[in-house]
Amino acid sequence: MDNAENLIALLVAAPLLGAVVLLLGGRRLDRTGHWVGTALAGASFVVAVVLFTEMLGRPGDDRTLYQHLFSWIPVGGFQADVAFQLDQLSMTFVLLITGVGSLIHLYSVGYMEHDERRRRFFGYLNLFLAAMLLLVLADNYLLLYVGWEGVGLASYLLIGFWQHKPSAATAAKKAFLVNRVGDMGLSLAIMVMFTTFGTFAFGPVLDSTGSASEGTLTALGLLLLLAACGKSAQVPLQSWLGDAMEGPTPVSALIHAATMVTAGVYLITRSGAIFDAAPAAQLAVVTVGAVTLLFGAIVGCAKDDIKKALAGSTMSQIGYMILAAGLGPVGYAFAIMHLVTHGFFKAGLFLGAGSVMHGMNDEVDMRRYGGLRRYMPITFVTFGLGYLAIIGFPGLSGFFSKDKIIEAAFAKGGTEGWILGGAALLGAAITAFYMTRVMLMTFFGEKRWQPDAKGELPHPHESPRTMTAPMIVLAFGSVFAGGLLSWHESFVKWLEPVTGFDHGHAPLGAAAITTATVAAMVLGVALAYLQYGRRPVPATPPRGSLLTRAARRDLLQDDLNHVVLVRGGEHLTRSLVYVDHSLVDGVVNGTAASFGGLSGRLRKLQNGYARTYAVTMFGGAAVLIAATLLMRAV
Amino acid sequence: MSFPLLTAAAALPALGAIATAAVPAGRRTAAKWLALLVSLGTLALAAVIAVRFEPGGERYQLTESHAWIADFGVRYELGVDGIAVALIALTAVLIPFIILAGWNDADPAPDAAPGLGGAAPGSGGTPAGAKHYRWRPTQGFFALILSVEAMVILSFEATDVFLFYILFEAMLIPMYFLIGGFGDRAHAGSDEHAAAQRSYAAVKFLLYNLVGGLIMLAAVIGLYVVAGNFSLTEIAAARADGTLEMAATIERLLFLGFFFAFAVKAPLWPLHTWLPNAMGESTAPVAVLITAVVDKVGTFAMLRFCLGLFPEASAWATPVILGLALVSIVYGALLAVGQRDIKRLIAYASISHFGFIVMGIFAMTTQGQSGSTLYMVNHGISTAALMLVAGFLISRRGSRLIADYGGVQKVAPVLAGTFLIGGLATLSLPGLAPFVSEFLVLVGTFTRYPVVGVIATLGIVLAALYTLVLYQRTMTGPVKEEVRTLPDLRLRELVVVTPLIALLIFLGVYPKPLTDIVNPAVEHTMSDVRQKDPRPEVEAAQ
Amino acid sequence: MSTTAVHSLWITAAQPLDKIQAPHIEYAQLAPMIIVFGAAILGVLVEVLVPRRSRHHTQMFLAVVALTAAFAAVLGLAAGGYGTTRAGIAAMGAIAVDGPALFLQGTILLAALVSVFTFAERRLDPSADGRRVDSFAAQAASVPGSDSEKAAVKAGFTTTEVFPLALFAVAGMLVFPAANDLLTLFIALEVFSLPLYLLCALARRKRLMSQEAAVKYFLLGAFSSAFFLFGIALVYGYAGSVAYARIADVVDGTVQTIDPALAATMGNDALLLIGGAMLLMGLLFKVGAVPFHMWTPDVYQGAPTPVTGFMAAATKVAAFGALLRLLYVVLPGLSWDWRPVMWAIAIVTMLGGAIVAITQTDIKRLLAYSSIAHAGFILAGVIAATPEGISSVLFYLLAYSFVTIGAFAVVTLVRDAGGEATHLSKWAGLGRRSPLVAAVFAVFLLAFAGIPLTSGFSGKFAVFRAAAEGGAGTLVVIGVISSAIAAFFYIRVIVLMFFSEPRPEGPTVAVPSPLTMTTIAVGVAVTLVLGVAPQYFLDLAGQASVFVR
Amino acid sequence: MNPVNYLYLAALLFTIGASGVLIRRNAIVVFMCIELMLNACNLSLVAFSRMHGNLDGQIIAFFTMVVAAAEVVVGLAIIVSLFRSRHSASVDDASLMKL
Repeated sequence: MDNAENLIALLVAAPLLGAVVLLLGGRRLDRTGHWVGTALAGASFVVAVVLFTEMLGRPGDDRTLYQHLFSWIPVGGFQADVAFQLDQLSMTFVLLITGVGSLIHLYSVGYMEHDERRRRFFGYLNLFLAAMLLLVLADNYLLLYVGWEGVGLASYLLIGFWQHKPSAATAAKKAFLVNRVGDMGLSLAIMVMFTTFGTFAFGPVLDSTGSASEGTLTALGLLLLLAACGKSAQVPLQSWLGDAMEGPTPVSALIHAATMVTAGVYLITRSGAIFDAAPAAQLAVVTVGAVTLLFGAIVGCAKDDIKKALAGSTMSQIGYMILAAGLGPVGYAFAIMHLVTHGFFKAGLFLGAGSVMHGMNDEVDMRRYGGLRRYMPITFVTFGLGYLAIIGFPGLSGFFSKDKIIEAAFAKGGTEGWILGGAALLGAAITAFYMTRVMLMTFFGEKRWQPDAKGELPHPHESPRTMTAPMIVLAFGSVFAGGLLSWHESFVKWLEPVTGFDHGHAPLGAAAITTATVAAMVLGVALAYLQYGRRPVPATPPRGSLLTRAARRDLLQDDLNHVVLVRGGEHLTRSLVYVDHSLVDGVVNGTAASFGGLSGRLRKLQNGYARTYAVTMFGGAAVLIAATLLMRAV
Repeated sequence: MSFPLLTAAAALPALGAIATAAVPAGRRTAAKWLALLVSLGTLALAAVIAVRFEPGGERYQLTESHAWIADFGVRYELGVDGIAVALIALTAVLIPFIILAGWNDADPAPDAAPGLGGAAPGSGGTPAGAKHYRWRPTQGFFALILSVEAMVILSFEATDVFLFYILFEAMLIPMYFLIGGFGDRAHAGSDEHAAAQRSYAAVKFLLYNLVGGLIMLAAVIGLYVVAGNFSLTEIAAARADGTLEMAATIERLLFLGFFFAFAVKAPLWPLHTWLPNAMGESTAPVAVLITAVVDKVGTFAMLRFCLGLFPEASAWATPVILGLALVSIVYGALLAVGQRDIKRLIAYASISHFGFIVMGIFAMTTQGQSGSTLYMVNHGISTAALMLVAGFLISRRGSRLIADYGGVQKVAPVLAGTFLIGGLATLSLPGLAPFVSEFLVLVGTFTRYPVVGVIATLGIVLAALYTLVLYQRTMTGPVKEEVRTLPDLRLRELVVVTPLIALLIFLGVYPKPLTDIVNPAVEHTMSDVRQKDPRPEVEAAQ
Repeated sequence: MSTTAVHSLWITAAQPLDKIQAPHIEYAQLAPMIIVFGAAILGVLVEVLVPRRSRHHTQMFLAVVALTAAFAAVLGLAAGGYGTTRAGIAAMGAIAVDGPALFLQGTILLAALVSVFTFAERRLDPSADGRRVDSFAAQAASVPGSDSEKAAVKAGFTTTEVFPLALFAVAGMLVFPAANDLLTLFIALEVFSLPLYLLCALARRKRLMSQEAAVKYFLLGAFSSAFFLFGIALVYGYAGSVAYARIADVVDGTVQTIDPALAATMGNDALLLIGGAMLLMGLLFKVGAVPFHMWTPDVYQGAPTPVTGFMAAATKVAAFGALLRLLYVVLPGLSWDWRPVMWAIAIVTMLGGAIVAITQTDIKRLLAYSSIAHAGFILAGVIAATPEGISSVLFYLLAYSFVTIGAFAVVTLVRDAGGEATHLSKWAGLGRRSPLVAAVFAVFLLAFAGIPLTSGFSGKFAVFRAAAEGGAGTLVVIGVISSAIAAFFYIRVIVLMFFSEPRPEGPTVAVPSPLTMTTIAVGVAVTLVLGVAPQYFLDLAGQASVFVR
Repeated sequence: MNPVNYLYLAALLFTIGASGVLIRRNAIVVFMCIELMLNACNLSLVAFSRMHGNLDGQIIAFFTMVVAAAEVVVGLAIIVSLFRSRHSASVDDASLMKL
């Protein structure tokens, strides 16, 4: 196939079409809408596969495809085009997005069966796919920005899908706002690029980093990092992810686990050339990554809401990726690799969680689960495999990717290397702990089911096939993807032309690190088993240590925001409203009033007595004469 | 001497206004249709103008020039550049929707209907009472709208300073009657209170703009004393080739005189306080007319007259003006967050947006100025969409207070959807038209004044804040009792909103037609002010 | 009649009769004034000879014919080039026939013509005992509320004397701006003042106020004319002559033969300066400039509204004409002395009028104060001391007088039980009751406010431009500010008319006869024409902007 | 005798008249004061006429007298009518219109 590049637009067009049709289609599509959406998502996956095969058929350094659609905003030196660039990196994402995306569409068909607004839900899902694909396919930062905000919009719509719940509406708003802060970084980055290079297309910018000053590049890097933090829920902009779980579970799986939140990793990897030339920025990146992977893990340990616990783990896993991406060429490939494997097992886990909730009348509190393995075996198995994968059980996907990242972290060398590596190891242990906790509280132990709002006990049952099928597929992914990708370093080689790669050498050998990782994992599992496996889980959460309570509140980050931003903002706006009314407006009204007063006083002179008038005239005449004489005098 | 297209584009609505006003009292519907047809005809003429205009050609095209008041050195001179064409098109596009949206706003209602909009209780509020007065509110309403359209279009076309000034002032009068005479029927408190509020708003509007205009008059006279005529082209040319020398102080004073008037109109902080009152008290269509059409004359005039006539002074004043623009951006946005009244919120949002426009104009870069021009157009469309939908909502519930709403989305999904799109346009979401212009303005400013650009970028976060808060409080959450029965958008209302949204999306995805028209004009302006875009620091490897 | 002429008579009276040479009078060039004077005297005869029933119509007819004829005469003279090329001095140096004179006489005659229509309006007041009545007292001599008044009303008396009185006033006003020596100026002043005093006293309703207005106007007017006369005396003492040209020469020091007495007085500038100041004062009083304005509101309010309109328009025109001639022909040599003073007066007049008007509650007083403010604007043009200044003032006067007459004509229409409802609160909601009248009045108010496309704007622009070119930029800025202030109260009235609820017991709008309709229509037409296409009239004023010396 | 003294006298008379106008309440008296001022003018005119040796001043004086007479006619008419309707000739009573 010689002109495959023309297919690229199709990738975006298919789901976009779906979104338009479904959102404008009206009620007549209510019956078939979800299938339309799923079909179009699938179609775009098929296209992706075609392009993938096409790409494999080419030599490693000539695999990038370009497609220029039209000139978007041409103003003077500012030339923004709608043009696509499909290289190995984008290809990886495209496959992940469309693949997992299609699966989750399929899953949602079952999950949203009883929701009268299912058509709109699929419309939003398609919109999200389109935006996400635009994000990874764009050949310049401005178009990427469009996709960037597009996914933000989609996630806003989907988190707030159940708008009648105030909590959902608030969560959606919060997500969008926090993301906007990040977006500010991205748009500023684009401005800096334009001022520095006169362009913001990937090629020219990334190729000419050499000639720009390091200060500029550092600034660029930090701005891009800010953007990444917003989208990927990294400290300090992580607060929205937990609340985002208000959305339907498939949303949490697709957007807030598998794809959207990884956009930050994509951005940093894509802009590798900039970070490589700006060590300070890189340091910032790894710091953020390390902090977040611990932060998320700790939060994950404290949550009783199964989805929130998983959300915490998402944060932490993306922390790993950011960390890796921050390590430079050593880490890019592994960041992406972990991203892919994580896409599989985390999506699987979420779908599992959704399936559990489906069976438990939408109960999310794990303390009210327990002993479910007998009632929903498929869910149990697939969820279990995902669990093993995420804690990095040797041989499963997570093991390969995470192990490599920890190794790379140590390879950073010096104290930094030790700190980062240590953090990563610790993170692995905690991950094992909280995931085991989730596993035990949900599927083992005795039943702690509570009657729901309507007062009836849940009757856990296995979910319909449309839901289990995707879970099974994803489970396969979580088991084998890692091994497949690291087979003869195939994935690294695949990405190398884009991201570059070099073998860092860790202070202690790879074998040692692997052992350490496994040890950490075992330790975490063991602790969790002692805590939750051996003794019964209380249905009401114990008070817990200070750390626990803090962790339950997302380590007080929201409280901080509330005090500083929300309260402060309210005060500011209220005082400004006052200022506007009484000061800015007051001045003008005051002037008018003063004229009125003056007028009132002056008209008193007009007292109706002819003689007063005569006096005034006489005085006027006197002044007139005096003035005239004075004029002559001076 | 070909067909006077520009004159026709202004004359048609003017005659239409007279004809509409002449429609007998009983035939309200006829008047409405007449007005609508006239506005559509104007739209057609505007389309012809846009087609006949060659982007690459002369700076001012389709020019007309006739002697008028020789004694004042005034000629009837018309001509359009790309910027004018864009704004004329905007005006011609919006007016039909405004008329359609205001279709029933000016009917004398039996119930409490403030101002000229109808007779109020106590003074024979019944239709009979309305008949007893010979006043014909409906005819007047649409006639006034058309007359405003005529003056606005002509002021975009005028290349004679005096002619422009006359229109700039004269258009206040119909606007004044529209604001003060046809108030929003949804108001808190008694009719008397509402009437007082309304006439306060109207008077405030008129006085602010009149004072601005009179100060401009002094400057206009001064300009005549200095230049001896009023022809924009001649003066600009004379300034360019140095045959017309202006002492720095004189030029600055004149510039300030002009700028003050435009800043009031725009409106720029701290001259903005008339806008929230005017938009809050008037009906939604009139509010749109104010902020989307009439105020654009101010920013347009900054671009054409301030920069064209007083380049040095413009450069001299730039720092201060940028400062004011920044304040407007942040201040307007923050105040929008603090509002309880939907329409006032949108008004403050507009103030913030006008800050962006002014900033782009005085950033003195192609991106900034093209961005500003696009911004004028896009802001017009997006505000129209948002404000008109808000108006539909308000007319249903009879309240402007945000707190009186909740869960509308569940009752009237289409209304909520259109409202959301309008809001997303206001927060300039990529893919919708305003994003293009806002980003251009930001980039254009950043390349020359990085700090200003950075601060202004805060505006996009704040915009998201007030828009989403508004949407959340009104549309989402549990359904309020009073809201439960609200009907969804009717056909007429859909006809109004849908094309606007379509435009927003189209211009967001493919703004090239607009930029192609605007860019050459901006190049001219840049050469007027003798400015060049700053070069990139490093030559990017292609 | 010039003093020199009389002088020659005086000298030659003793001589044998064959030596008398009769003074040479150019009747053709004096035609306008002669016509009006003649008509006025005829009017007096009509009062004596014509039976009461037909007097009203006869008088009206006479007045209209006379004014039209006089206007035709003015046109004829203008067409004959007496305004430009053939301008000259007539009647042995007593009268100047030149551009400004003709232009102003034309304006005065037109204004008088339309005001005479309002004088003759008989449909507004409810008819007394089946007889239509106008707005003038049935019998001015009878005590208000007395039986004799009732009887007079019953008998259907009407004060038809107003027409000859008005004609006398008009005649005086025609002479005033054309007067070419101080004596003629003084006589003209009195000739048009005295009838106006009387006219003020003749209101049918609110007679006490009317009489009070008359008294105030009379006393203050006489007071000011005394100053004026003393000014004349002093100037005469300084220059030894009252002829403009002669005085001007003396002031400039370009006089050929200087006898010792003249040399002595010429040495004493105080005479000239004090005299000049007093002359100015007399004229500024008629113009209604601060601080000589205080009669204006009371008189405007008390006088019968048609008279008010006539006064406000015609008097201003005549007085400004005289002021221009005085400053440009007689005292140009003193411009360094009078310009600063006039600056100050213009400023206080503009601001004072505008500010005090803000808080007025009576429409007629409001208009009075606005007329004060406008006097200030016109003074700004006077100060310019350039041909543009003259032409701008001429144009402004033309524009202003018609707006004024129209506005006061509208005021006569809004009536309640007590006659005209002049209190602003009664105008509330007028726009709802009778949109047309309100709209027309709004047009006049906008013209007063100087909104573009009305004559007010053209005039204001012309004047301010002239001032700016004359180097009075500051004055322009102040003028702009004060017109912003002024705008406020015009807008207030519009708000009241259109945006406030009509009172149930509000006034009704009487449907006038074609007479008043014509007046108002002419007013609106002139307002709009001068606003939209003023070029022709600007040219006219421009050609007419040269004083003959 | 030096004619200038007549001028001083005239000025004095004028001032007296003026102050009378400002001080006295009775309209008639006020009016008489005005007449006094006019006559002061006449005196000065005649004096100047004498100084300059031409007769213009004297002639103006005649005219002034006529004008004064006319003013008397009009003025008395007005004042009397006012008096009849108010039974008072005080100028201060006539202050219906103010402010």
